[in-house]
Amino acid sequence: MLAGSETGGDNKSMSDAPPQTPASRSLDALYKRIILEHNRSPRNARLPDGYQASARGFDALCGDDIRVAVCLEGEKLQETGFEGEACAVTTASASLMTEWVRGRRIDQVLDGARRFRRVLDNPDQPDDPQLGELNQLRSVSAFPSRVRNALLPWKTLEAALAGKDEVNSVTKEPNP
Amino acid sequence: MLAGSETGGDNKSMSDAPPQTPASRSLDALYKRIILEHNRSPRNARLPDGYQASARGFDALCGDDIRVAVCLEGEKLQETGFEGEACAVTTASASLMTEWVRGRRIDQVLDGARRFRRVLDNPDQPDDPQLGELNQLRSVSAFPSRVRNALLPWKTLEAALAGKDEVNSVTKEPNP
Amino acid sequence: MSEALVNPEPGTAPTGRLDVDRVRQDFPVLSRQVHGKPLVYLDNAATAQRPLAVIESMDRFYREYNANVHRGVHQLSVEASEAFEKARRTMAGFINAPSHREIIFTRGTTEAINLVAQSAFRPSLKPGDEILITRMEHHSNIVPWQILCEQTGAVLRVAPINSAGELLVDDLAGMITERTRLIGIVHVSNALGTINPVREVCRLARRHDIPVLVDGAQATPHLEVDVQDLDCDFYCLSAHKMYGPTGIGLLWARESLLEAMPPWQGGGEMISRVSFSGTVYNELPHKFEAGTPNIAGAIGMAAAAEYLQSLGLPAVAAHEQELLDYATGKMEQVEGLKIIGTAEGKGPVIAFTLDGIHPNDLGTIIDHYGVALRTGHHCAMPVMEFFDVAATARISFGLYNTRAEVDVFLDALERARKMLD
Amino acid sequence: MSEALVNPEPGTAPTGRLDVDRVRQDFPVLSRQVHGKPLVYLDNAATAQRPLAVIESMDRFYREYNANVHRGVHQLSVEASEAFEKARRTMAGFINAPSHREIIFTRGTTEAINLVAQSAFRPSLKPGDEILITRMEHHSNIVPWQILCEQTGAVLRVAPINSAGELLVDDLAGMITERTRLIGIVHVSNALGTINPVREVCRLARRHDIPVLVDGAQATPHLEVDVQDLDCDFYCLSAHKMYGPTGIGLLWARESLLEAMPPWQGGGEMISRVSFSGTVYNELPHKFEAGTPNIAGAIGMAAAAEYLQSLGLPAVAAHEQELLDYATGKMEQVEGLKIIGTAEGKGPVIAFTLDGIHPNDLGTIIDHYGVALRTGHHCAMPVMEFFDVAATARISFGLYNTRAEVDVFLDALERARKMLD
Ligand SMILES: Cc1ncc(COP(=O)(O)O)c(C=O)c1O
Ligand SMILES: Cc1ncc(COP(=O)(O)O)c(C=O)c1O
Ligand code: FES
Ligand code: FES
Repeated sequence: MLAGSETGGDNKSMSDAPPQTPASRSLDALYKRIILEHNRSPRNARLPDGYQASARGFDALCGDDIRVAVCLEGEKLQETGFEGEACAVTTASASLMTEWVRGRRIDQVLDGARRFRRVLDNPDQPDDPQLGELNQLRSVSAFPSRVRNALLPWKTLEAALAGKDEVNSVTKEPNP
Repeated sequence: MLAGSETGGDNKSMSDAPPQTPASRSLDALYKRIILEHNRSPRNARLPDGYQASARGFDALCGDDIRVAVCLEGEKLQETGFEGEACAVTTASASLMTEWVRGRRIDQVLDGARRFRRVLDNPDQPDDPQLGELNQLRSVSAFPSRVRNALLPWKTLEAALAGKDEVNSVTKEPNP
Repeated sequence: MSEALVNPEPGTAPTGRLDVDRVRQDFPVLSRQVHGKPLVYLDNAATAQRPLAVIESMDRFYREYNANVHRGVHQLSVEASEAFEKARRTMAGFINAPSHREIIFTRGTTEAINLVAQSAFRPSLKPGDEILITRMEHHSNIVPWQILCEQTGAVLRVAPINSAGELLVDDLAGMITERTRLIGIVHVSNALGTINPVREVCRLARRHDIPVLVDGAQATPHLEVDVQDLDCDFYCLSAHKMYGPTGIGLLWARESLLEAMPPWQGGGEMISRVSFSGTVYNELPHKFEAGTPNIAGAIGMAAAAEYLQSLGLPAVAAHEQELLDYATGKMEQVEGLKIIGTAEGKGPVIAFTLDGIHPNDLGTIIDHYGVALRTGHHCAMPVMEFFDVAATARISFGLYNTRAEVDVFLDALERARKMLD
Repeated sequence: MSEALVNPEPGTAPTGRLDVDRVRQDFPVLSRQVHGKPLVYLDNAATAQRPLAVIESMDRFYREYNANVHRGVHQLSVEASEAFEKARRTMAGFINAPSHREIIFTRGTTEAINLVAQSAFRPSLKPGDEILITRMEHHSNIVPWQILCEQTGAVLRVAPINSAGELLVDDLAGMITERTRLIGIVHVSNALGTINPVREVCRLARRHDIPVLVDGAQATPHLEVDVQDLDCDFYCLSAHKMYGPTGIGLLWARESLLEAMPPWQGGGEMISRVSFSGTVYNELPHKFEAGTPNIAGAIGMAAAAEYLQSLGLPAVAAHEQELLDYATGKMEQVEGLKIIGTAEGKGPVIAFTLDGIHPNDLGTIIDHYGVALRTGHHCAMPVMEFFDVAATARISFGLYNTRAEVDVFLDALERARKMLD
């Protein structure tokens, strides 16, 4: 990890406060411990046996290509896993997501996806307590070109839950 | 006719010297007596009876549309006439052309067309003695958007002599 | 007229009137001399002049954050992408499009219409299908359909106009058949000035489930355009007609139509995945934007839209209508002058002929007094044919023109007449 | 290297070397800071920066003589038309085209290739006919042919490359059949840097009477291009890659080919006469330039060509090759770094991967040190597939880059590695 003094104009260290201004677009904030850790040792980085739903998530711009698969028990996501090659942001997001959704109902998961999008879109809002550790990914919102990456696992999961098991491009932004 | 003082920066009057610089782009020089006179009373402004060759000359940019027709006696242009609606420049040029070509051989006429093009392209050159009154049209060269117009009758005549009796667009510039 | 206007804007006086002296300062070219005379630019329908806000927006892009869009993680690319997509949203707002995903950047109106013809219609058109346009279309809204008809065996049908240059809507209605696949109509005619009853034509078409393409090239500089209110299906415009840069314009179309249309051009940006076994196209709007776009152009176009919005289009229109009325009144008194296009509702365009004087000669002489006007067929030859003229002269007003400039023009007209008479 | 160069030019020192400190002054953006660090722009293959000469040429157009071209008698229109057609002649000279009538302005390389596919080939291609391209093409030179093949039943064939990223010319030769209708080849690969033996391929093709289309997008910023010497049939380029503006580029093609091709888009400028009973197309080059062109763009592109000519492309190339050699040598020593594309002859492009670090993360971190590089598939997915990588990072040099900038990049690379390791 770089010392704050080496990262340019701002000396913001690894606090949890999300960056608020372009000047605070700190690398440290993006590659904070939690992202690095989840990138190095991603949780659920395999497709669970006997999954009922899965989808492929593809990013047209960077070529990343992941698959997310879910074992359902009724309305509940029993186990969720992912595979594929992806950047640290996508990998950490997928890792955190698969942890967060475990045992939650489909409607709760879809609500979680909505909340996650909202916090990434609005750096000025406070953390969403419902999202727990996922709030750690809010540092991504200071890097507009990477927000897509953090959302990719969620979009892919949504596709899987919607029964689209071959989703070729999930870069589509929600309508304004 | 406007007094020189009303025509802008330059007070060049109706001398025969062709305009040499943009500043001398005198309206008077363009609409000199001879053009106005030939526009008002164009010579040969009808197609001669029993012509053997004719072509239509069309200007894609301004919509002008003329026809030139020729009575040949062997290699000689016995009589040449034109009709159609056109601007003063085109009309005067057609009028002067039909006078100039009368009684000349085809090869002389084609040579005349080449010479006429050359003097219109090079305002710096002296008059071409072969062209006689046609040199009067050189004032057009100071008005780049109108050079085409002065050439239209010639292009149409060339087309007619080349046996193209339906030439739809004759705005084609000679190759560089 | 101006009393009805509220919400004064910058460049708009407290009365809601356009402060013309002030807006003229925004246009550097207006201080230019031509043949030793101040430029009087009355060729706005061909292309408008550009305000500083537009010139500087592009300058800033090139000097400060020039980069390719969409594909980069680096800062310049992020800034360029944001500005480019912000421009798309601005343009969506400008014509009140429901979504920015429906805004496809093109080189201009012409490319937009060609895109629709080739992508939306060429694959499905059958011999005998009909495309219905009007007699007053610009070549841009004729030739793409002629080409399409030749390619598919479809038939181009043409709704008539009257001698005032007005569309005969009832005749158009009568020409609708069950083979009609599209109605193409110019919003404001560049050759006549006529403002067409587009909303009415759309209502008519909707009843028969026929899509309507509107050529808005001459509308957006003068009118507040609301594609949802018009209820049309395709709307095309060019930035350079509305004080923006050259080389950029747009196609707006309903999302459902765009989704169903195959891509037209292939290349970078418009694909999701390419392999030799098969290629997957990208989503809207990128599916239709192959290759590096005109980034500076899009930014400049949005700056032009914002400039117009800051002045307020109602104030702009009121000012231009005043000029139109004044000039029309004066010109009607000129002997031998005939105005071509006398519709009830008109944009600020006056086309005319003058007995015994060819428009090109008129243009050359008038230019000598610093007045820029256009002569020729105005890329609307069928209109010329209808009025049985080879060409007309045309003056067209922009937001910076003044009564004094109209007087300069009238004076030059008189001189031209004397010179050639 | 530089010793061999003669004829010093402005911006070129008496030794024939490029005076980089001086040319950097020509590019306003280079004085910019990114994240508090001086910008190090190494994304030139995506788009180059623009010198003042280019920015100001367009500025001047908009401020002084902005008008529509071709159709006007007034002074501004005359000046604009002259500048626009002069730009065409300048570009003809830049690639040594035999005639300016063979220069068709397009939005860029992508549009140029689509024009060729749709106009020159779509009408005549038969099922089973073959288009032969290479494995290292940019999507712009793949997708238009895929679309065309789908439309006509023709077949796209792909000549292989080796692990250095070099075209296997013999294999290409072996793939020529009597059904081959076109060979499409990139002059300089944006994904690998490879300079292809275009002259050799053209000689080969000529023997079989097969036309060759060359994608010159990455060539014209670095090489002196002479289409007559190459003996190709179509050449495409984009201004924005060669220090010119966005939204403009060109297609060059042999006059005889252009004459035989039907127009692609319909609209204003490209017609000679329009009536509902039939339309007559205009001559070259106008037949292919429907609608108001990107006038400012054409002027800016010509200014870019003149700028490059004033520096001298040999001096530019020598400087860039020095940077390429220096950076390549250093990068080969970085542990875990693999250069993708190690052809004998290369343009100033280095694509690479770094073990265990995703290119996008690398890009984000390196950006933080002011260094702009590109990451991703570089619109050449088949190349990625061939090298079995999802993406690469890529640095690419322009004439204003320096060794010191390469060092900043190398330093940032090291820091990224430490951060993510
Ligand atoms: C080799 C190559 N060909 C074609 C293109 C496409 O050029 P443009 O996007 O300007 O149409 C590019 C650039 O993106 C390129 O690098
Ligand atoms: C009514 C109308 N439609 C279409 C066009 C074509 O626009 P562009 O040349 O910008 O494509 C024009 C302008 O020339 C126009 O006036
Ligand atoms: S870099 Fe593309 S999704 Fe991670
Ligand atoms: S004005 Fe067109 S040829 Fe005379």
